Amino acid sequence: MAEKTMRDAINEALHQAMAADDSVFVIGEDVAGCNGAPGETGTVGGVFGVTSGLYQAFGPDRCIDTPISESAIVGAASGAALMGMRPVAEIMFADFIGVCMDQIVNQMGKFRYMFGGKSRCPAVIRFAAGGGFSAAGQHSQSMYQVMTSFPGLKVVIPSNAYDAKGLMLQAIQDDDPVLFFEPKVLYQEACEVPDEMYTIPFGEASFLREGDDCTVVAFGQMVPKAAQAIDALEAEGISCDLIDPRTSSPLDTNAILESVEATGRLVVVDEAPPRCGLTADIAALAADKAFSSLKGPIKQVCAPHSPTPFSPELEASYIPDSSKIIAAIKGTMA
Amino acid sequence: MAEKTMRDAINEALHQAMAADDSVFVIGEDVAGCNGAPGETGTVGGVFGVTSGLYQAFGPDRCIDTPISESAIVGAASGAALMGMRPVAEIMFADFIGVCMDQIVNQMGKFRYMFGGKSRCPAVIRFAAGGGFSAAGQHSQSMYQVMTSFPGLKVVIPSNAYDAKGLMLQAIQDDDPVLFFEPKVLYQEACEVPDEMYTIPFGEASFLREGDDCTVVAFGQMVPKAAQAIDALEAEGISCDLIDPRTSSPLDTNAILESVEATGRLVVVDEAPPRCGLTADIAALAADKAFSSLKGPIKQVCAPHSPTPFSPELEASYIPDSSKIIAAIKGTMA
Amino acid sequence: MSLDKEDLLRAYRMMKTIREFEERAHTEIMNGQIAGFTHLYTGQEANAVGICEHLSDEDAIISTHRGHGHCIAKGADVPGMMKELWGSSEGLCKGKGGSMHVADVDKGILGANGIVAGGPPISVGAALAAKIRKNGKVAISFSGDGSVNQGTCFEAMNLAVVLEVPAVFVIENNYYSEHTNISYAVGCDDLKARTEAFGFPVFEADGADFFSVYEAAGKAIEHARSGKGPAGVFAETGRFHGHFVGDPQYYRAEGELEDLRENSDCLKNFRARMAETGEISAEELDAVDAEVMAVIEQSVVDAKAAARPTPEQVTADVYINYGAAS
Amino acid sequence: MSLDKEDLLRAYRMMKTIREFEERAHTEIMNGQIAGFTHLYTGQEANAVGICEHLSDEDAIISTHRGHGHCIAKGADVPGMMKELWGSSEGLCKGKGGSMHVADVDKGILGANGIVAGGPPISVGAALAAKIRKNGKVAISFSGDGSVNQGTCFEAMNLAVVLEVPAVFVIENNYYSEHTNISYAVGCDDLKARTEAFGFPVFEADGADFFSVYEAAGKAIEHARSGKGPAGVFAETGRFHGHFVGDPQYYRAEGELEDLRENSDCLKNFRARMAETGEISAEELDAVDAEVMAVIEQSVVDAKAAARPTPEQVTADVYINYGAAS
Ligand SMILES: Cc1ncc(C[n+]2csc(CCOP(=O)(O)OP(=O)(O)O)c2C)c(N)n1
Ligand SMILES: Cc1ncc(C[n+]2csc(CCOP(=O)(O)OP(=O)(O)O)c2C)c(N)n1
Ligand SMILES: [Mg+2]
Ligand SMILES: [Mg+2]
Repeated sequence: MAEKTMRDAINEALHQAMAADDSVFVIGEDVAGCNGAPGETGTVGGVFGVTSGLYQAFGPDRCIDTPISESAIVGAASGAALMGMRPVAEIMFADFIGVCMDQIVNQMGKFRYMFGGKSRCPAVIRFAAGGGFSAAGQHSQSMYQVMTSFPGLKVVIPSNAYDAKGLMLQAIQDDDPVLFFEPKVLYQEACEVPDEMYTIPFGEASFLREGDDCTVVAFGQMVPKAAQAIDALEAEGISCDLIDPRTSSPLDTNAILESVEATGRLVVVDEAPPRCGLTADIAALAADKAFSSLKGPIKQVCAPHSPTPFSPELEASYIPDSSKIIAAIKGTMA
Repeated sequence: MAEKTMRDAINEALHQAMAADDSVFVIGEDVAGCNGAPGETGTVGGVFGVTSGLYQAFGPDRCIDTPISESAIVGAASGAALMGMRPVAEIMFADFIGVCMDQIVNQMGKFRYMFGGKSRCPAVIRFAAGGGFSAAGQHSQSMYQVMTSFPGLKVVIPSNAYDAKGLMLQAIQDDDPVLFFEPKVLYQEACEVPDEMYTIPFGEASFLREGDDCTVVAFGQMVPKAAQAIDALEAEGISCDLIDPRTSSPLDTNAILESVEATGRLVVVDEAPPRCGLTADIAALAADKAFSSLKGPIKQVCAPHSPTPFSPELEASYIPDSSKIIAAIKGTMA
Repeated sequence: MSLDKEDLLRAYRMMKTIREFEERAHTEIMNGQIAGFTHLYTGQEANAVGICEHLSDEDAIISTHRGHGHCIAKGADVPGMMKELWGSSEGLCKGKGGSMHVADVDKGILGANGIVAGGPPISVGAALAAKIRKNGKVAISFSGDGSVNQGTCFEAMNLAVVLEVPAVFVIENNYYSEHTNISYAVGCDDLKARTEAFGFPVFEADGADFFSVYEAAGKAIEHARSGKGPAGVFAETGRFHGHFVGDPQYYRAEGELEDLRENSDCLKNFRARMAETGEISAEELDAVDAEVMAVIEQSVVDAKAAARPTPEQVTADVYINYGAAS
Repeated sequence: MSLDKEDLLRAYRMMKTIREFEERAHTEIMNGQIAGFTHLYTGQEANAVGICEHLSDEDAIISTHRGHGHCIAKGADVPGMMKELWGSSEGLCKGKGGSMHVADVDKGILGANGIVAGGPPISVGAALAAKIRKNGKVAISFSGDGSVNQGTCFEAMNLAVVLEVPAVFVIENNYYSEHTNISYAVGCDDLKARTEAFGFPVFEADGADFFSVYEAAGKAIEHARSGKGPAGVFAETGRFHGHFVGDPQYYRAEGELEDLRENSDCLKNFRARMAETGEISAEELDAVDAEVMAVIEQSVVDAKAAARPTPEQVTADVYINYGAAS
């Protein structure tokens, strides 16, 4: 077992899944790269490098470049999936859901239901998500909270390389459409990742810290920040559960509720703005189902109700950091 | 003052706003109707009749038919608004946000912020929203909960003809982009509506019932159903506040919190599915800010996590009804 | 591509089945028996049948809001469709989809579609699957004269050319998108030329004439099947009803509907051709008519008697497997 | 449309300003001074300037991710732009937008745009405002050879024709969308013809030659201004840098960049033309160069010294007025 970055872990999952099953292919803008150009085709492997080497390993029929036409890309994936393929499409930035939402939400996500259960659409759509790159308002959104609200879609948000590989392999073998959101600031973060194939089931949260005083639920790039906050609080004698749901749909409600029942307190952390997001979703779950256990207010830590600013300083104060998480944990005890 | 349907009330608001301000125009598919056809142009007035008579009154430059190109329609509105016009665009069904989301969310909604506060985009986009017509998965979504999550947009959901007129006149004179969701099952519902122009400010909830035992917050077509539930409970000696926020962004958080502080209980009702919606949003607000007043679990009444089914029976059990609201109110007291 | 008598009888029966299905649906909607939004295909039958006669179950089609005709022509179970319109749990989609979402993936029917131009991107995917598997199958998307102005339709056409997939774009020009005429909504003068400018051949057809559509479709589908990339069919046609049931049709010229029913009826045209060539007698066609009427009548009887869905079915079939949680 | 010496000097100064702004931005990004994603316009300057020389502040433009050149050509404040790249609160957008969202609506600059083909629909709206007000103004959208494959771009072109608005669609073909060549991404053989098929005239230009772009733009803009509906400009051009700063440019042919800089440099071409016609002397142009260099240098000095935004500014300017609540 070796240390691998999240980028490499996902890349490895794609290589292995494509080698194992020839119905798997990748499609998207520059997932191969340099098509039609004088230079060598396949030398890009996606703008974040996640699909690198797939063109060389599997050829042009299974690593497919496209024009800038996100609706057509999603449709190409979902249509192929309806016919029995297992496509993995890349939509570069999650913000670009704006130009292909119908194909995701009203088509791919609803086929099975509208067709009376008589279809399967095992397509995976990958996105680089979230802030931290000074990429401003149109290249920094997390979007997974919005997609979570649409029945028929599964929504995955890995927070580390190990999970990313196992969740990607699960996504590809899953028979339902899966949206896979890769927090782009985590691409270079590394941890131990097994070389062999393994899957992580959807709807099973991971417990990253165990404690008595408060339950902290965090998503994506907020997971390491929450861990930092919790570790810092240890010195003050405060100990917390840290839960990374890993998939927001399905959501491991049992894990969350059991923890809240034990700690009596809840903080939910996400980098998206506050309205109708995952922090509210999980807070509301506990305010209903774990009400009698609650010892203090449920706190949400998230971005303010504004688009993502460009300026590095502004973005740094926009995206929640561990000090805000610490304040929230203390806030549940006030 | 006369009884008017919600459709007529909005139509009257449009007539009056266009007469008062020649920068106001409407644009959309068949908002006039019959363009290019042998029959008489302007004889449709929108598929729900909301723009009827505007072509006759204001001519082709101010009541503008378009091809089926929702992204271009929204762009046409937002671009004109940036240049100082006050367009009111119609996107027929709220579900069609899928094909024009980028123009709404990433363009119109973010101009001002990304441009450092140096622009104004006073565009209104109207949608027929929600279930109740057996229109199935792609013509029944409310979508306003999803749009509420995007900073930069204002989101309006009238629940009766009186509010609809005042809110539409406010939307048109508002300097920010406004999304106006008209619950389509309410178009034919009538109430007293003044003939003259009046506005209802955004972010001011309306109180429709006053009571001691529970706060009920409901949106759109759920408002009359919540009123029904509350009235039925009177016989059992249970009395409730009924709050219709009327706009979900901005949200009148004070009104909600004050009521919850008084009653100690909260039920939030919306017709959308449960995940990351307005019911969770408001429940989470109270679970933080009104925690110490809470006497029981916060209950959400909403559709299940599934697309809208076609069959009338299925849809009837999909969309919350007053019996579910009654059960929820009692659930806060259990 | 020559049609023997059996083929001709099948084609006629298909067109007649669509016609009677739609006319009966119209009646039953007016009677308040069928809920929701329904868009009837009456008058356009030759288009669906002329295309689908070239297809097998392994070829895919994806349809529009006006989907009954395409689905029937591609082999959807007619009684199952009628039950679906009735919202029965025995319907083709268990009452979940209704008119706008009739589908049967096993028959290569990827669904009617309530979103204008929702289908073309998906058809590119189905065609891509065929290309990757090199199985000689094709994928057809249907679009109207209004649908072609939606961005997704353009994207799909370009992507199909780029990927050289066996997709066939069928454009049925019935001159109206809802209440708006093509002369307004399509800015250029020549929609066929605008389509061809994307880089594939488009074959023209008279949508009131089964033989004309069949021939054009044959060329387009052969082009796609043989690995030459996408192709198009452009058919002029007319719908005999309003956009939806209940449409007052203010956009029509006086006498337009009468003229359409008189001079652009594919069933009449088919019968006239048979009378000319003598391939099938009027009596044989009458017999088909009678059989079709009986099938439709029985399907309505069955639909009325069919099981109604129960509340617990609301949340079924959202996912294949949503895990233990939630 | 004849250009006097003042015009020529202004055009040259504009192109040179864009060039030096971009080259300096490149340096400063490599130095780690500028955050975010930046796409440089170096090599394409004649396109922006050839178009914008026809425009006043009341005409609108909407740009792309590669927006610096268009914004400068349309009159954006250069020091303000440099401060914006630095993320200063004194920047043109108060540090909220950065490179991809440079804008100045008062100058008719409706913004660079991070979404490929986000602009064309909005330009139709700006043009519609001009049409309704009958004020003779036009609205320009810029697109690249990759952007034209996005559905929103097609929709905008068709809607502009339908509404007969004074919109001008400028397509800058620099042969690449990110790492993909136009010969792959545009399925048809002739992008100009595909564009014209939408129903408006498209004027061709050599994007390395200010005079060629100026002439083509003059025709297109005149067409739009005079109420004849939309028009297009199609310019072949080349970018001298990668797609973004840091792009390894594996897609290039050997010697391609050198060839571009040698043979397709609008500044060199302009100087050669002046040498030929004698309208402006080399010394005068040298003097412009020196002035421009000084302006850019000073703008960097100022940007480095400019105020940094403070946390409370994060939530400012989301709305004009969000009411008492929330
Ligand atoms: C994205 C979207 N926009 C608008 C509609 C509403 N709508 C349904 S059918 C239709 C007209 C379609 O016209 P055309 O493509 O010519 O097909 P036809 O109805 O003539 O068969 C419209 C506007 C829709 N369903 N989806
Ligand atoms: C909707 C969307 N898809 C993809 C991208 C990523 N992207 C940014 S620029 C670009 C290439 C644009 O190519 P072209 O239009 O030729 O402009 P150029 O970069 O050559 O100026 C891509 C794919 C984006 N910003 N927006
Ligand atoms: Mg039509
Ligand atoms: Mg380019």
